[in-house]
Amino acid sequence: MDAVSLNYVLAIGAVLFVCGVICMTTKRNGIGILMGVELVLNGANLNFVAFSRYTSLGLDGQVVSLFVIVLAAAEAAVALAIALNFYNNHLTIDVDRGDELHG
Amino acid sequence: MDSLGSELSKYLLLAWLLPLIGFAVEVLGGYWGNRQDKRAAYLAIACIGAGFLLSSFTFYRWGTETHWQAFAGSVSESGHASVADPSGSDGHEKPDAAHHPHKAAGTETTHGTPGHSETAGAHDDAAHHSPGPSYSGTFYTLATFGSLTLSIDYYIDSLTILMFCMVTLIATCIHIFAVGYMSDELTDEYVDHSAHTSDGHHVHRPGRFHRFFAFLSLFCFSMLGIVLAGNIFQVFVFWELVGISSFLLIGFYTERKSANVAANKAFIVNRVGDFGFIIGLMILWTYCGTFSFGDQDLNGHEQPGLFSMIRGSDGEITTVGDDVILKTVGHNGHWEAPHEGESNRTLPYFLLVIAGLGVFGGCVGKSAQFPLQTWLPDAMEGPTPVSALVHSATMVAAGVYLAARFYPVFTTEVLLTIAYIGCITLFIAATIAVVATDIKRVLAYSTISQLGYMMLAIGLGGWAAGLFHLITHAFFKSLMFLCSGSVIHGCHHEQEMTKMGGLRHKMPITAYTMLIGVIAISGLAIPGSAALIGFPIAFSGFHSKDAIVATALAYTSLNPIHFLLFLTPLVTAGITAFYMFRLWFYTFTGKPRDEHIYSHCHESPAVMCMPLVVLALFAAGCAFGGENGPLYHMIGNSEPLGVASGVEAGGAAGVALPSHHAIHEVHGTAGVVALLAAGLGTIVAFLLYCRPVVDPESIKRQFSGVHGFLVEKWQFDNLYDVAFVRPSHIVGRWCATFDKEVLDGILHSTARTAIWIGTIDRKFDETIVDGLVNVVGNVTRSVGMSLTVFQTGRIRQYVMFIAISVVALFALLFAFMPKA
Amino acid sequence: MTSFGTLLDRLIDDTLETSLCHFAPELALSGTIVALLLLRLFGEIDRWIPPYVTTLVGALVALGLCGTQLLDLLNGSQEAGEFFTGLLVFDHFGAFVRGLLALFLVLVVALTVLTGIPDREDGPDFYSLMLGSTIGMMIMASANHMLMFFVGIEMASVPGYVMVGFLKGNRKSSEAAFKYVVYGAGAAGVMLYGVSLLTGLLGTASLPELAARLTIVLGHSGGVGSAESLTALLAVLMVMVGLAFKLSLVPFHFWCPDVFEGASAEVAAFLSVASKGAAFALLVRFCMSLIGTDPGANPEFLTGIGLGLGVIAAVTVTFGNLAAYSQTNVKRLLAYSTIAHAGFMLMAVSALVVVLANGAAVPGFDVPEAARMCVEGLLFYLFVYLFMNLGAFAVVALLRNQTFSEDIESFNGVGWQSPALCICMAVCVFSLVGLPPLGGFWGKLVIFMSLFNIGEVHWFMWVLLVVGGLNTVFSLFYYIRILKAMFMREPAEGARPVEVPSAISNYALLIALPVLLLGLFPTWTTSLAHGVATWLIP
Amino acid sequence: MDLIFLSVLIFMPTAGALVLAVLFNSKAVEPMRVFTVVVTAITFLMTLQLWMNFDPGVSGIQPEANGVSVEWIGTWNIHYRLGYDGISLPLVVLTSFISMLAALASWSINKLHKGYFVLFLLLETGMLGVFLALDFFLFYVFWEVMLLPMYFLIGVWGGPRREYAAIKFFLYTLAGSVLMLIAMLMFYFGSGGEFSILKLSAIGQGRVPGVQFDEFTQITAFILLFIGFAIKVPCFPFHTWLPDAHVEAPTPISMILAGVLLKMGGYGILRIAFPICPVGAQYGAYCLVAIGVISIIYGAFAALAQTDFKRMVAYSSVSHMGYVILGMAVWAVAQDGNIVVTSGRDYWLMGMNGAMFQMIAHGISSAGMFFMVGVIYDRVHHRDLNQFGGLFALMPLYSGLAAGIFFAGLGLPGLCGFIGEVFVVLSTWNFSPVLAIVAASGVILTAGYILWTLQRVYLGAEYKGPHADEITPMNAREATIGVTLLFMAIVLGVYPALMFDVMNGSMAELVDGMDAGLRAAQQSGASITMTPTP
Repeated sequence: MDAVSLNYVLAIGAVLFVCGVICMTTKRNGIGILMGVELVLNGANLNFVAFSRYTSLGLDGQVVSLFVIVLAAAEAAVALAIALNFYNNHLTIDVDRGDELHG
Repeated sequence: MDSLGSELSKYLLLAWLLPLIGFAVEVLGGYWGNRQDKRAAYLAIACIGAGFLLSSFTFYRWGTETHWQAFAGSVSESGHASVADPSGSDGHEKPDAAHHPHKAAGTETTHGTPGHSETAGAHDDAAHHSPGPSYSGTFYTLATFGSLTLSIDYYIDSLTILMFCMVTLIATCIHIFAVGYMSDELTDEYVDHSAHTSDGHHVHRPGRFHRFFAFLSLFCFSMLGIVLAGNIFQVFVFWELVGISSFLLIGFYTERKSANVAANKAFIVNRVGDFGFIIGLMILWTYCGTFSFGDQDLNGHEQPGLFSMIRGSDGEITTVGDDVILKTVGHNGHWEAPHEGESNRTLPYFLLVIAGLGVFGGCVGKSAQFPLQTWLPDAMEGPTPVSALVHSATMVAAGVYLAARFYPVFTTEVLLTIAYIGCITLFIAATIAVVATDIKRVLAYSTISQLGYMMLAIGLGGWAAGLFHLITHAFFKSLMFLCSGSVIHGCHHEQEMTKMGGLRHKMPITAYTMLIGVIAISGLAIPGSAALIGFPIAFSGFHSKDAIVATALAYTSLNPIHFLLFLTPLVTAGITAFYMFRLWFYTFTGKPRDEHIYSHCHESPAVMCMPLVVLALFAAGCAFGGENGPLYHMIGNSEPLGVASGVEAGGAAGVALPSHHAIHEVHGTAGVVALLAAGLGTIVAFLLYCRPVVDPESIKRQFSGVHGFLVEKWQFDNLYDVAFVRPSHIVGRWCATFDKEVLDGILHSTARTAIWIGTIDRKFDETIVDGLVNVVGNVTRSVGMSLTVFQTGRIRQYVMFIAISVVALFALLFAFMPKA
Repeated sequence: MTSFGTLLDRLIDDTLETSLCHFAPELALSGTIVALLLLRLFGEIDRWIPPYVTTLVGALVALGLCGTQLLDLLNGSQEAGEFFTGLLVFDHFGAFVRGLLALFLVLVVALTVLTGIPDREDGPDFYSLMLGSTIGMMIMASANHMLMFFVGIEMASVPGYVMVGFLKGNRKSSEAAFKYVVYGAGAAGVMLYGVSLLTGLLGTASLPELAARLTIVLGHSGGVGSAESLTALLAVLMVMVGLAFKLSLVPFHFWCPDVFEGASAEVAAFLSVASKGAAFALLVRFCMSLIGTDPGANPEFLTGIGLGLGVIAAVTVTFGNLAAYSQTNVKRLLAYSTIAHAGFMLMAVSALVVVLANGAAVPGFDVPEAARMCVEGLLFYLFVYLFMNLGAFAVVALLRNQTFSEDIESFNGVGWQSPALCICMAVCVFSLVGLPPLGGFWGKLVIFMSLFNIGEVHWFMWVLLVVGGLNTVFSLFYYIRILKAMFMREPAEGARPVEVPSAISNYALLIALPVLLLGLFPTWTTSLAHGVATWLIP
Repeated sequence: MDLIFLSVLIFMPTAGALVLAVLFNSKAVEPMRVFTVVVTAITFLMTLQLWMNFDPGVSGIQPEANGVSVEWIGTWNIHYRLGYDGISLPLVVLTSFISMLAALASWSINKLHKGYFVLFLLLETGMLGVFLALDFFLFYVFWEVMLLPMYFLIGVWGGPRREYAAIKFFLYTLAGSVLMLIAMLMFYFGSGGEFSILKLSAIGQGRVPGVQFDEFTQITAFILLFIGFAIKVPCFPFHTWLPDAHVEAPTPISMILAGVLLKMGGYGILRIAFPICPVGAQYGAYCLVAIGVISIIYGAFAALAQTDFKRMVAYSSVSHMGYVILGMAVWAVAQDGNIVVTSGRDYWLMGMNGAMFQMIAHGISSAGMFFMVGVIYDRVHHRDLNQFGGLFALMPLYSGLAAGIFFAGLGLPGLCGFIGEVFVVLSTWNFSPVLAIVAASGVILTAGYILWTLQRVYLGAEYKGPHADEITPMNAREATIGVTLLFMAIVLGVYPALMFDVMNGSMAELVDGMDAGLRAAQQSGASITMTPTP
């Protein structure tokens, strides 16, 4: 029996997920938040791969994780472009300074 | 020949509607005539004159049809009124009223054709007196709801015809008088001296001659409506119309503040009376299901009117326990209570009493009786012809007329209340009249007093006596008002008696017609003349007042504990004589107190004097023959059942009503006593005012000293004078103040409280009810504001919210997950 | 072991012969994107044919295809079924929503032409983004697999982020775009994690099988309190987060006001209508998949979810209406109104879930008919909502071009200067409030009817009905402020009179007319929606 | 054919509005005014034709038994069903009559004329629709259609606080109609998919075998419907929108508001709430009568304390409409064996007819009162009662007509107000003596505040307020409106059978139907308790 059972992998995935969320909420730097987003997506990815290995999910899991990687990339590109545009207009990447829209 | 009833109804309908047509044309007077145009007056006179002719023609037709049997036992009867009549039934046995069985052809259509059914009130009763036939029918139907119908009907009997003749005659005379009196309204530039604009000078306005006659015609129409009305609802309708026309006439000088206030007061006080009236209506409507006086045949089957329902054909109210059984079984005028077993309609006795009191409340409001009489003196603000017609002869008499017409519905308790109200009113009004100085105020209070007399008479069971006094009073009171009007007109609108004096040289006709009126009202007669020709020679006032005093005497002999009901009218008869002669002496005898007035005053033109003469003749002669005269018999002809025979001391109040026979017995003694009181009053007035040893003003000033003055001057029996003169002054002043402060006070305070409640009501409405809505609005707005606080605009907080809400939702779902 | 080659051949045959032709509209849109990008290369063509022409042509073709597909499906000439090896499903419901999206695309593109937001030179970029997003939404509408779930949402959202930030120089739009990206990504991440948990737990990612596996899992674990059911509950919840973000339901609505205020009115219109429509379609599919074929399988679990949705709906509606009171910017006000209307439509979905979950428990209650009424109400509401909201945003956009401001004060007195435009705005606003002669009332009425009817299954639906009624009255307050400014206020002294060219008011009339017609003669649309519903719920 | 006639009648004003919007340019004010008057006049003539060939003998709805109808929305069994009977026909004629007069009085509108006249005609369509609709859904649609133009008419052309008044009016009525919507749903699902008012009434009155509204539905539906309609009447607790709406609305609009819109509440109760929920009606009878009496007294006292002329007339409307609610609800019942049966059916019928007549009479007198206020307001531009006076001398014809109309409001016999009030008061004793006496006392208060107002405005020595020089006698147009209103008041006062013949048949059917409904409900197990009525 291989040493690593499903629960361990799930635990790691959960840890990744939680770190990603915490990173998103605490980071003041725009780019930092985007990193958090990546972590969350990778946590989910890990789950998919684990499930395809251990449960009857089969290949679907892996196909999904492939797609997730592709989409994460696209999203990152777009997010960075918008962050750049944000920087050009606000001359800062500090997210808390971008609160003109409120109320 | 269709039946007599519908024929008579056609004449009276025409007489009734003519003034309405006159009103419609005159009110638009401003358009077809200029301000100097007298044609409006002539049109009004023509209408009311035609009305009078039609009424007298109706009287003639009514007489011929019933073969004048109503007057059969009148003049020819020889027995002396004064001699106590030994035998119960004297010579003239009234032949039974001819039966008039024939029914009106045709069924009752919903509106338009005046169908009619006539019930002969024939019955064979022991009393020598049997009521004449009464004709009732419907002009058109207002509305029918299942078995309930409301319609405009007519109820014609001798009283209606008599009232028609009286009202139209007096109205015609007053219209003619008014042409003269209101002549100064015929200008484009009428200067109203007693109305002041805010900056002090008088009000200038175009004359309103035609509008005065329009309102007069409207009043005549409404008054005749009340008299002709066939059901109590229709009386209520014209009751209010009369109220509104008196409002318009009192407030004729719209610029004068006092006139407006008086008009408002009159109408609202009438409305208070009407409030009672409506309650009476409601009770009768709910329990009897009909308003009509006489019986009706609604599409085929006969339906008993109110009188037959409550009194039936034997004139008694049958009660079981504390319920009155309505007599709904019978036909052709004979109505009995349904026998045991059948379903009968009952009306709780106390409710019948309340209904009676309610309707009487309406009469109190209209005839200015005790609690609601404050408006009549203020109503003198209106022009004098108005006071003469509306506030003396007709409108105020409507209350008495209704009390008489609705007599069968009144129970003994109600009659007792009517008596006491009448008694209190006549006393208070008389005492106030003693101290009044304005000529019209004196006459106003005397009207209230005389109305008190009539109410007293009806309350005591003297039905015919009350109405007899009504007719006679209408004549001489309108005469005296017109005389005062001609005096005022002569003295350029001066009403204060203190400024007049010795006018008889300047205004002989007015003076002497006024004297006739004064003699009539104070009830003087040539003593002993009764012994010669069977009935005393006197003017109408004596006969009618004598009848009332006789009824009062008979009543107190039957119910001794109510002795006041005889004593006060007797005393007041004296006071009446006193203040009437005081008025006459003040204005017409002695030296003129105001040279300017005296020099300028002149006799009124013929158009004003001629009515005075006509009315004087009637005031003197209408009661010719006294109790056995044609007028009394005509009234007696429509006396309701059971009055003649009197009522035994039954019922809650335990009061017995004197029968005709009983009254007849005491007639002589009552006549003498009344004459004595009146004579005494006249003498005292003569002593105080005609031989002005001391100027009347001095009496007022050293009022307290009058006692000393009397003792030293006339060595009269001090107790008697002091007992007579001083108390009346004290009581007079007390009544005047009571009247002004207490009653008016009550009225004004109710008005103030109403306004005070109104303002609270408005504040409550604006703050609480409205506030609630605004509060809801503001709360939602503030909640809305607070919700946007979370929208801080910082992205990190948003993302944190995602995490938090996921966890929170999960916990929520888990907690509330419906357990298996 | 089939070799990789045969596997590939079979896949190609399957896509080319069977699957692709069923998804012709998406194909048409993709073709348009390619055309847009290529045309720029050939200079002279670019001068004659402006980008919006190609986009319009592409969109119209897609609309035609969707229309024909729906009609074929209805008259049975085309069969519904799963394609692309079970990834996408082609059925009446999908066809209806995709037709809705195509129609909306046509109208929005027409609007952008009138308001001239994407000027000539960056037109192609804007339109290709919009087309890409629409394709993503069409995929969402016909998703049959959890993968498509995620792909569809991402494909719809990502172009949306860019469109929000399209006005490059504008500080507000850049800030809005950034917020939108971060929030969207975060929500998508959470959703993906939920999807992973769900698929892992149930062992399958294909929607039709979810229900069967769920009953097995819940059945073994012995009732509700067990670990498996908890994870299932958490998983479903996290999946719902992704949808809640797209639908801007209350706990996940924070992005909506800021983004709408930042973005241009046309983009806001696109986001508020199209993404709502697609997200609701996806939500309905997901719920139907959880319930599966035999209703009443695991009642407690599903009623729990249904009531959860109901609570969120009630909170969303009330929050949306109340928060809109104090707004001065019209777009922000319309954002809150979008949130409120999302809440209204969610009520229908919650009723659907509750009735299918334990409707059978109530004797003599016609469960399928009641469920169909819910779906019909939802679809009709979406259809009317499309026109109402687009009309409102269009008028805001068109007036912005004249007054250069989106505050309510700037609308003062405009009503009497350009009456046609403002009457259309009045029609749309009163329809949003839900007054009878207009379509909005009919939408709300059908939803209220289904709520009232399903109230017998669970009392909470009557509570929702009362909340819905109250909110109709509350919503009047802020909607009327727009009309009050337009008709009852005098224009500011210095302001130029607002003259609107007839082309624009004709467009506004084109949008307002259906709102009125749907109110007066809703039979055509309701019967169509009923047909679709009868297919969706056997 | 009848359906076409009725539809043309309802949508004639809308057609006029369209023609007005499209063809007339907004500068041509005079032709627009004349055109609107012509359109309203044509509508009035059409309603008169309806009146002519209305046959009181035929029971039930005319022209056909259950109204002329065409299917509108098949899936929900909604029909475009029209019809009229004794209850709705007088109100239809009243609507077109008052609208014509209001159009004639619209000369005082001085801005944005085209918008005004378009909305005015749309309003008339809404009102006519409400009175002719026999399908609950169609009734509800017309009920709301009437809201939109009214909101703008008050909001744009009103007085200083017009926006507040308009939104308050809109909110009150919308809240009421939401309640009505819920009641509509209860009926729809309770009756297995039925919207036609006639069929619902048949079910409510137990004439349809098998289908029955149980006691709980009837009572809750009645309460919901009553609140929805009471807001419109307006009764005591829901009336605060009326003074604001009236004071701020321009004269012709407040004429219509008082003349017609207030009657919709009463009509709604008579057409929908009473026949469909007889058990609910009996359950709420005492409460309705109490509300009616409170409205009378409360309205009268409030009117007494007002200093604004129009606000005083508004509160007098609250007081007069109290009679309507009072008259309808005097349904006295007595224990007969084990079931509760109507006792004194004729008095209740009289109350109903009185209430219906009062609606017509109040329509004429209150429209007249508001017009009179409007005439003097157009000249002196203020409504402070304490700054008037002496108008009799300055404007004799105007004051004469105004006095006549105010006396009609006062309830003077011979004018229309009297019949309504007295018939209602007379029929109340049978239900509850105490409330009858309190209602009767209303007579004194009404006399009080109206006469006091007449005295302050028309009598008195001279005019104390501002703009004294602008007081000019009444012009011909105003005179025609005043004379027609006074003439109608006199005709109805002297010859009320004109209205009663038409109304009586339908009222009798309604009364007997509700009685039968009560019996049927008790047969099928509903327990009706005898509420003690002092």
